[in-house]
Amino acid sequence: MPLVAGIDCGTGFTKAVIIASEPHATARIVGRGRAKSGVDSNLAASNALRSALQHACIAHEDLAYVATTGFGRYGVSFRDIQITEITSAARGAHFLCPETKTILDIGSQTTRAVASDHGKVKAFKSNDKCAAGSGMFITRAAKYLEVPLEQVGELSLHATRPQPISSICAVLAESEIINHVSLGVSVEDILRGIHDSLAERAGMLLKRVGMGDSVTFIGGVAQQAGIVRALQEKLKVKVTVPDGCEYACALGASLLGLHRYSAVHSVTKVGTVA
Amino acid sequence: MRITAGVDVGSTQTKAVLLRENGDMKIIARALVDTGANVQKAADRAFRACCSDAGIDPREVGYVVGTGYGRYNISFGHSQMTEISCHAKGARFLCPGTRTVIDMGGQDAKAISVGENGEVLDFVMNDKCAAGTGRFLANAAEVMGISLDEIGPLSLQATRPVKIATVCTVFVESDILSYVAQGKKAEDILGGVHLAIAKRTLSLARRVNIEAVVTMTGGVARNTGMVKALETVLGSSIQVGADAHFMGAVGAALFAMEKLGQSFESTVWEGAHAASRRD
Amino acid sequence: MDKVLERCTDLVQDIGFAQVRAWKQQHPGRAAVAYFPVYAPVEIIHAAGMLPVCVSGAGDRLDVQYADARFGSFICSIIKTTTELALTGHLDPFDAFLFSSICDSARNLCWVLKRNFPDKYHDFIHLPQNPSSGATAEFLAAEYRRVMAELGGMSGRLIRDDDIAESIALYNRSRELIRELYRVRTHTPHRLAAWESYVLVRAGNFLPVEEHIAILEQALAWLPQRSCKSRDSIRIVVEGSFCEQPPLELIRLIEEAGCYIVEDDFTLGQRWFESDVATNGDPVQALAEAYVAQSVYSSVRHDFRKPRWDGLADKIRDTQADAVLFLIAKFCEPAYFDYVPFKQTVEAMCIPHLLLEFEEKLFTFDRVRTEVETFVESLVFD
Amino acid sequence: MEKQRSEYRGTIHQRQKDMMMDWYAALDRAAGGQGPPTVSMMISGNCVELLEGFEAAPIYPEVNALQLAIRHQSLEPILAAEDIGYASDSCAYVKADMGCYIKGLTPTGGKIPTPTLILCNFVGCNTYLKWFEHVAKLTGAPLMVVDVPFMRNDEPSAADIQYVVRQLHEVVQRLEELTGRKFSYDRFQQAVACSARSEELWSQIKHLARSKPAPFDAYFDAITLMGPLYVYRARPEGVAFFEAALQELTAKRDAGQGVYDQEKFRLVIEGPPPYPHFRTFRDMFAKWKACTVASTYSTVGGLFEFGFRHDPERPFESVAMHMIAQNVTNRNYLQRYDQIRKYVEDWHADGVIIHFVKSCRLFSAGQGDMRDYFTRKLGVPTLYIESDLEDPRYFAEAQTRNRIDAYFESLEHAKTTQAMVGV
Repeated sequence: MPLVAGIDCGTGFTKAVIIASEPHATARIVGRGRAKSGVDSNLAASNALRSALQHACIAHEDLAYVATTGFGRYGVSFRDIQITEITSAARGAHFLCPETKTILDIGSQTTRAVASDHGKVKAFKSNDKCAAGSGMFITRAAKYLEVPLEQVGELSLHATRPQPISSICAVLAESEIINHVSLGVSVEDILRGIHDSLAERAGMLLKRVGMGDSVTFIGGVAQQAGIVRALQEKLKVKVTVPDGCEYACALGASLLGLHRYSAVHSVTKVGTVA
Repeated sequence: MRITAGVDVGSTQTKAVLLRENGDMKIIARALVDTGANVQKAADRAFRACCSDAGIDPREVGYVVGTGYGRYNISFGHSQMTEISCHAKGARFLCPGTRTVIDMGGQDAKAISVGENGEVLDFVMNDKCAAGTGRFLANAAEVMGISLDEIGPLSLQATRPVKIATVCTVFVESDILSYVAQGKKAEDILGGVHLAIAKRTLSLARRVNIEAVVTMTGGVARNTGMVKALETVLGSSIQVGADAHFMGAVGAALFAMEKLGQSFESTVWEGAHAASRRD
Repeated sequence: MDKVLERCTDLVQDIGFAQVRAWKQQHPGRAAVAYFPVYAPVEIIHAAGMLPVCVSGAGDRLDVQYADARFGSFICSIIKTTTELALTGHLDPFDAFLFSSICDSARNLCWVLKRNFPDKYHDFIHLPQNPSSGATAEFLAAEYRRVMAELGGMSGRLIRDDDIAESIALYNRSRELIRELYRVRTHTPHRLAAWESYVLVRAGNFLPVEEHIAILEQALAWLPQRSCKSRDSIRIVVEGSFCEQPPLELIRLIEEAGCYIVEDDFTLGQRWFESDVATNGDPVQALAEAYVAQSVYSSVRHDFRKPRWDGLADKIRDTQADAVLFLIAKFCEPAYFDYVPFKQTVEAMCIPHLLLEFEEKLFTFDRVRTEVETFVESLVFD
Repeated sequence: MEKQRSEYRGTIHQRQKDMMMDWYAALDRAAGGQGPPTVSMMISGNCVELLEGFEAAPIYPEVNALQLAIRHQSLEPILAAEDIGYASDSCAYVKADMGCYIKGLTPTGGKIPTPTLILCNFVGCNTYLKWFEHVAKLTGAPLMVVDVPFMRNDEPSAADIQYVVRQLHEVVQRLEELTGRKFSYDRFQQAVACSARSEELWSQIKHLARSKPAPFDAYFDAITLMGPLYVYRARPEGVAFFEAALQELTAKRDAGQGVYDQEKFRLVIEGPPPYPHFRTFRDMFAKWKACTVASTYSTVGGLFEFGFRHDPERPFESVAMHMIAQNVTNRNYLQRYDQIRKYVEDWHADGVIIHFVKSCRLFSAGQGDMRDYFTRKLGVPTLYIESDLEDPRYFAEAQTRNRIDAYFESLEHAKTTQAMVGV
């Protein structure tokens, strides 16, 4: 029964997931942990992994294989393999909701759309032009509007007349917001406008990769109710936010790690993961 | 004796000054508040702060000119001017002899070529994207986890500044993080960041004639590292007035003084004399 | 051979054009002619006793300080860095500049430089966009003769048809060798890395053709005995880098990430003709005929008799590529537009593809690396 | 309010609307199989005279695109085009047009027929080639290009003219095959004669703007007069229209009526307008009573104010001449500098506005150098602003207004101080 760890070294946080696979059964998550990322990916990775190991009540030596993903994936010395966060996200999202065909991942700077088939990446697109379509956009606006980030999603749900934001630049969008504010537009309507424009940009990426009728939404911004509704209304699709979605990449990495591990040491064929 | 006010409602901060004309011209009060979500309120707060600071009744202020992006939202303002005109006016007044103004604000970078009488001869501003503006620095500081006031001095200690390709205020994060991951020193990264903006700003400024004296205005002028970087790339010295941050408001107050009916020549010739004294 | 590769790399990276300055010292009174990508009739320049040099930007080796004031936002990097080269004196060794009708930005650049450097010779060759007409070859021949007269006027000696015929023979040879080099890469990509063949070929943009021929012959002789083991990589065709060139580092990175670049359109102008230009008959007419009838497909040449996307389809089949990487310079409008029909074509062929936009200036490659690795993973993981 | 005052509303305004609607109606009939054969062409350097030889009607994709934009309907088709892979930074005219095909939209609601022939008159704009190639791929309509040599020198060479004339004859032959109609040289010659007359009148109208105050705005108002120039100049209706226009505007000029009750500034504007925000943009100038006296954009369809006319004695040669040398897009950049300089001098302008549109690199690539030339070499106050002619997303209202206000503040300040110092 091999234990495999997946570690997602993101720019903000580092997350670790440990899975166990029994023969002829789905791999199951036995531990999760996270730690603040810093200059030293190695340190952050071992911190995250430690808390995951504690959560799973096992020792590092028990791990058969370690797969890393995310921005700092090359910085982890004790890894067996590194995989990009896009490949991991697809695999992880598929595990969390097996019917997933399209994945949307909105991070602080990067927004990614991934078309997947049984957890395999078929096509993907990132916002390579400008960061206006990223989470940073919301953070800035929230700061300017003096609204705590965690309330943004809720507030925008109460919008009555959403105000469109058209600027291509995350920073210049603020001067549009200033315009709205000075015209006396309510904070709710502005926030909803921001969510709408974000949804539109995400929609463009999703259409590039070919959007199915449902989208699995992961990443930090997915926590905001407002953008979820905006996506549903703008794109006319069902948007699912799996719980524990912030661990999706780490999970995917662990599953792919397990896959490689079983391929290398041809142990008894594992369950649905293979 | 006449008293006027200039209120500069910027994207992040609102600045106000009171100007008194009594034989000479004197700034008798300054105030600085965060603009925040309510522009009218911010302008009002800044203005009242000035008055109480100077110990005068707001009604004694004969004329108020608003400037900056929120200028049309100043309920008590008598008229508006763009910050371009105001920065030119203010710089020429506070730093006599100024021929070129470089202003780095929150989301606008501008270069202004100023005439003998503080009039705008020519000006350029950053294009549709906020690349290379003051916000770029704020963001870099945030990513590095260093306070905005520290990054300037720190950048001065750079020995081998890194190369920053993007000037996108948001994407610069991934560049910085890559360098952090490569184990580059904070000062070298910041040095690179400051150089990148200096180059961007000057390539903008070169669209107008950059003639000495070059005066830097706006909030970023307080960042010694930025001034140094600009001087290095420009290859000549840049002067930073005491009230660089308030330059827009000062200019507005000066226009207010003119509007108040004080004869135009005096300021004109004052400027001219000041200039001739300098040269 | 490492020395040769090193020299070629230096040539490609040298924005000081030391090689050109040296050539002019060795050949007093003779002119160096800079031409802008993609294609230029180098035979004519060579026959005029001049050194043709392809100037295509400054890559990541020059900060744009003055050019931004001439060309605003949404203009590709090669236009700006080329302008910067000129405004900072790097192009002083050149006596003449040739441009052609490849895109609107490049064309306007011709006249912007002309205004800023009135004492240099600037010319614009109208390469025809209507190969279907009976009048085209004749027009192009006339256009070439016009340029010949101008260059002849510069050098003070008119260009004889025999000179042109000789130059054609030389360039036929170099084009044949380049075709051979690409054959090696297509069939045994592990023998020759993409970046190696890139510098070997692009060096010809700076060297006299005779020297370049020698280098290519040396390389081709060396390759068969080169020992290297093949990697487990996917075979890709790179499309879209015909004008502005991606950073050398990026070309390396793509192969490191698990690809073999078995075909590409880097410095396409050097492989412009699919077969030799005729050396009998009127050589100027022959050059013109070749442009009309023997050109490779390219996003800057419009031949409605055979669509470019068919050309790409053939290329994929001939090289048995697994995938296509559209490597497009930011703000390159010809590449942007062609991407759409190209995409439709490869999708119809069920060939996976990835679009990457690059700029000359890239110093951190994490974002790009992630995209390429994911693309490779999506093909190998299952 | 300034809005009303800024806008010119004479009888010709309504008349040109009606004419354009008639044209769209004809296209709609053609789509239903009842109308004339149609040939799609690009506006600049179009050879509409040749079509008259077949009694065929022109289709101008650019006109469709700008109609959409000015009606605030351009974003939807643009997004549709981007969904199938068009880059966010490529020409939005093309994207709007392709989007219309994908979504089955038209600016007027009426149908646009699949053209009998797609005739790509390649006059400098390389995007034209891609655009028409894509339309042909999408519609399956036959495609032909007239390759027009770019203006390398001040005058076209004999070889240039001969090359174009030969291609025009090839077009005639192709159209005879496609339409089954015989080309009527007489009608062609009459069309050329009509064009010459329309052009003469159009030129006189443009010269009216030299007087102070200018009786119409040579940018914002000229645009409403341009439609008939493209579609009708080679027909008697066109001639009649421009006669009426000249009469009406001359009367205004003689009565000393300007665009504003008091014209304060006279401008030359370079570059296409931001159609998606046309009204807003115009009001930014109206606020300062700034009137455009000349514009390069109004010479896209032909450069007539400096004397060129089609010539019924040499119809093919003069059509070729128009395509090569007498439209702004096929002329080189320095010729455009010169054109603007003439405007500033002979039309007595206070300054130049350079409007950079991201869609059109033909216009925009190098406008920084143009700015440098006018401010430093000629000392003309110049304002450089950026937006787009079709994509509503690239117009930053606050920034644009700020720059325009600052520009006029400086012009005003300069005037007053000059008055004070007595310069």
